[in-house]
Amino acid sequence: MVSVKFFAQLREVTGTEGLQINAADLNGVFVELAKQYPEDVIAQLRGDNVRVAINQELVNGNPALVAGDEVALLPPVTGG
Amino acid sequence: MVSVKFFAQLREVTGTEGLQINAADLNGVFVELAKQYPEDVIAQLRGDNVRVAINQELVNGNPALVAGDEVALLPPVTGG
Amino acid sequence: MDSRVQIQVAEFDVASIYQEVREESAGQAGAIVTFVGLVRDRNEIAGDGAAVDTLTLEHYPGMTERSIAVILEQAQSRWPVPWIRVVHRVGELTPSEQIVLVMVGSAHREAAFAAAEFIMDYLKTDAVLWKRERTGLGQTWLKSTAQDAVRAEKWRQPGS
Amino acid sequence: MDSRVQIQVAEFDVASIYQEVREESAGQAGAIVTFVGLVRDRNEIAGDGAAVDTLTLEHYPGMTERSIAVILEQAQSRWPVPWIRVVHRVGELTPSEQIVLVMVGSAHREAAFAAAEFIMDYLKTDAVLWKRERTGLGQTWLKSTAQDAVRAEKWRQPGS
Repeated sequence: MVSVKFFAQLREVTGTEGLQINAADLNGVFVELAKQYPEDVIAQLRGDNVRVAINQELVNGNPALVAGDEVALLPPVTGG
Repeated sequence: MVSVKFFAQLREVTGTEGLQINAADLNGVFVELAKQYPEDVIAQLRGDNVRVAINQELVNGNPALVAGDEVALLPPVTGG
Repeated sequence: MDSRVQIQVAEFDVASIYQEVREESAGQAGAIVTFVGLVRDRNEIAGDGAAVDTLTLEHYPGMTERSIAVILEQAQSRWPVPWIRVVHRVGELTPSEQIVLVMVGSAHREAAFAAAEFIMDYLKTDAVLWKRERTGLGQTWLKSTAQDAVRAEKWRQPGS
Repeated sequence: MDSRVQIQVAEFDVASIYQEVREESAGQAGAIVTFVGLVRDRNEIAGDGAAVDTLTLEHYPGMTERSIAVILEQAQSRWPVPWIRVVHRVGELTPSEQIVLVMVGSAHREAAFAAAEFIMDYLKTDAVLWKRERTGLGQTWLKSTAQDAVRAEKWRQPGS
């Protein structure tokens, strides 16, 4: 199991701060999410402007996951 | 009579914050001052980097003066 | 080197942070620059000019602090700015409330100003934070603007 | 437009000035930039690296205030910075004491930063003030540096 976290508008469209799923890599996370959310939500989760962090480090591509990893989907940030 | 004011290093070399003298124009002020101070002091008062204000407005050249005018000799400024 | 990042719901007190930096840097700092960002009552970013009811800030505990710490390290590698404080609030804020404080102490003013502005520019584009603005017309998640991106990019040019 | 210049011997309280600007600008200012200049304990300007005992500031009552007011008018004609405070101390100061405060409030951070820096640059070159530094090696009347002149001149270039 890995935990998936949603922030800001992604938290709103999924209606949750996060969930636990079984996935061996990042693509597997999206396969599992596609079983639980409609297409328009998945489109937002996979948006070009969404960055992915694993254990709080930004990643690209399709990294492998191990049990206990934290996968976060980050929509565009702004502070200040 | 006009009043002449000295600031900073000019106050130190003249040993006074100011004095009253009779002068009809700015050149007249320096003529009077030359009677009271040695040449090296006058050289400092007339230094290229000394600006002159009359009634708190910067002036150039040899403006005429009227009784009660305040002539200030301003060495290089810096604040902040 | 001393720099601290704090993310908090609670209001912050500019005076006590200033006092702390002043004491730590006493005799060495010739300049302390403080930036405070506040909630405005008009929405110009979202573009509709509506009155702002609330600004809600969200963060990712741990990652947010680190994303800001990276910005401060970059600032300290560019300028001699030994004293830095950043306090960023999260949660729901209303107009005129304080959002963020950036305080920078340096021997000289040029470095203090440049670093404070650099930090603010990168807080807009790189800090892991989200902002939702609510007005009478609805709510919007804000994005850093094109101008923010230009300003952040400028620091990467030679000579900046 | 609201801008105030104060020349005083007394210490100033950053917190109360900030509170005042914050209240006046509530809901309208998105950014308040504060610069405080402090007496450093090392003399680098005079160049001998000696420990500073005192810094003595002298002014020309009336003309000094006006020379600073002119700088603030220039700043307000260049940037939308409705709220400005300048407090400049005179008299004898010792290391770590506050010399000058410049506070600028604006809707946006770019204007607040630019105006604060502009004002500081011109306080160095144009404000009618004199500074005497006393160290173990003697005393010197300070001048604005060549670098100060370059910085002030930069604001006159197109695009600055």
